[in-house]
Amino acid sequence: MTATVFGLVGALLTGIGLFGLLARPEPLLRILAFNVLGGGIFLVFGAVARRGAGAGFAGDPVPQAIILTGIVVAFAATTLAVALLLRIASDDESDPS
Amino acid sequence: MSLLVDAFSLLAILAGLVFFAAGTAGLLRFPDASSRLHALTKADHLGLGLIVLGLLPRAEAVGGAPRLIAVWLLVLVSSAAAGPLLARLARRR
Amino acid sequence: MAAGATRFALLLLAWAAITGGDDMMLGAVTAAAAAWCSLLLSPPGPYRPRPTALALLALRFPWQALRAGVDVARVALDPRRAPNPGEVAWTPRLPPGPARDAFLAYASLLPGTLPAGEAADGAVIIHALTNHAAVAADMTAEEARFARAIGADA
Amino acid sequence: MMADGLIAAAILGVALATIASRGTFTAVALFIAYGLLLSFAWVRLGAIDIALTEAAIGAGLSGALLLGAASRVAGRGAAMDRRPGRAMTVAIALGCAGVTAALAAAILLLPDPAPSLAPQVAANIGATGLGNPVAAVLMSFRGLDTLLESAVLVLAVIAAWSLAPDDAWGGKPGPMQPVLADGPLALLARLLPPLGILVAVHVLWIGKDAPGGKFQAAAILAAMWMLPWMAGRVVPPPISARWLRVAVAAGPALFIAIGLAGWMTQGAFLAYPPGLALPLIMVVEIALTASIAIALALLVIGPPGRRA
Repeated sequence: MTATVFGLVGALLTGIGLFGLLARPEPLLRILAFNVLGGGIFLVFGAVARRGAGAGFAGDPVPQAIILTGIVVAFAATTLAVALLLRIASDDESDPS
Repeated sequence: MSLLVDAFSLLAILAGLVFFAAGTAGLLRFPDASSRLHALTKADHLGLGLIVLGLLPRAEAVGGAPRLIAVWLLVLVSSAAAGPLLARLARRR
Repeated sequence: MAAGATRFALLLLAWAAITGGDDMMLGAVTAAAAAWCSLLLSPPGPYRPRPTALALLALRFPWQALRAGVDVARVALDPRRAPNPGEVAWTPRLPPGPARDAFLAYASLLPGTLPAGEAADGAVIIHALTNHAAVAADMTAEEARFARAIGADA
Repeated sequence: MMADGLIAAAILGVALATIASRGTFTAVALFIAYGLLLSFAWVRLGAIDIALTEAAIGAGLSGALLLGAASRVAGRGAAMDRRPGRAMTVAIALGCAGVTAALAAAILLLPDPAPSLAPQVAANIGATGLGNPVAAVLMSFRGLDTLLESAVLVLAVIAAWSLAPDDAWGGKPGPMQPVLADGPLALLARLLPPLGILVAVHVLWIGKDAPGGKFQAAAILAAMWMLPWMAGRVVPPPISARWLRVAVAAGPALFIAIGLAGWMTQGAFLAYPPGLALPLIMVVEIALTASIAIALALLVIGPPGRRA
């Protein structure tokens, strides 16, 4: 039951994040929307992991470990996006033409 | 005996929740940033302290109780530093 | 040296509290690293804390925290009481530095007071939620207690 | 059940508010709340390891990074795309609703009983000497993924640094920090790092048998390094410092070396010799923690910027 609830929340978050990514023009908000989207995907995957609970584990540890990896990679991507954004902003400032 | 302990836990946790609610009410109701920080720093850490107090007799493992107290102390230190920090920033605006 | 040993002992105690007394060998190595880091970031100051005064201050704190929380909760929950915020300039006796910072952080947990920055003439701005008149005297009294505990009143 | 509903509603509300918010600062604050609420969801899903990672990295480090970015782009007209028109917005909304519907259908139509690798993990975990199944998957069964992931962090550091302006290359990472001798931040920078080191080592060490491990510990260590850095109490190394570069790459390099050694002796890349699995895994864990901590801190602080 819990798995289904949060799986559906993940599906909704994916839609919300995707909409923000496509419909909001502000770059920082797009980065945030991308992370909301990522959280939704992880939650869908986490619901699948929870349904695979067994052998004394609260969830299937293989998807859980992959989600952990995914969170760190998504963070690395976010830092890179922010660095790009700040570089573009500082170039715009020093060269207004 | 265990009934007494349960009653103590329940009372302390309920009191803690009341202070959390009060802190949130203050956060929403108070007029300026510094007043809201009063609500957050004072009511919330007292609420957390009471909840920790209520959970102490129920801590299962050895080290469970000191760990709970350590959590409270860390929140105390961070809110004691964050309160003046944010108040200072809010004043500069 | 003495400061390092004290910090090492306290950190080892903290390790025992967090882990429940497991892996004390690893704890000793970690506490040594943490004590070294602590000495690096915060070299020992000129003050020698007084254990009894410090213990009294620590024992008094839960009562103060309760008063502070009840104080805020009454203003926040009672619709007839409105907060009456104001700022008071108060001049601390403790010189600028870690001791004053620590006292101001402590004061932010006491009833009714929240340090909110520095004024031009070396005073500290105290944000008070309700009772402005008593704030400066209260702060001075608390500061004296705090200074006695950390040994800064000599 | 009621807890699930409340957490779910809160997550959805905060996510919607993030996407709809007007100011970037508000959006970032809401996003931090989103990350913290997600970790509640992970606890409810029985994934404590993920909950810790989400709180430390998804909410904590990301929050610090994004708050800094929001304050630096505030009031500047950073390059912006055109706002989509009304018809286009409706089309986007319909498409996103379609994606959500498809995912929801996939969740509702999952086979019962669900496919699971948990029995295989349980059958083989003994060979690793670990008690935490997630750690066993990360370090042994899917060790290659973890190796590639740590390489991604090294690459991200290189990529971020390469965005430094030419005149700032080789300088200190991040924007200039004012030195704060006194004040609340300086107090935290004095008090917190020693305690943070204790907690991080505990989280790393306990990760072999219980939720915890290198990513959570590295996130705490990164924060403990950045705090005195932001308060001006430690001087950050310039990005041209050789020890810094070696430290970022050392963990993944050691992981590769041990993987190659497994290939030589056991016939498979990243295979551990029987009986030596646990000590080898712990050595790699510790080395990776140090490298990941430094990489995370460098990524949050960002590349060297122009000196104002």
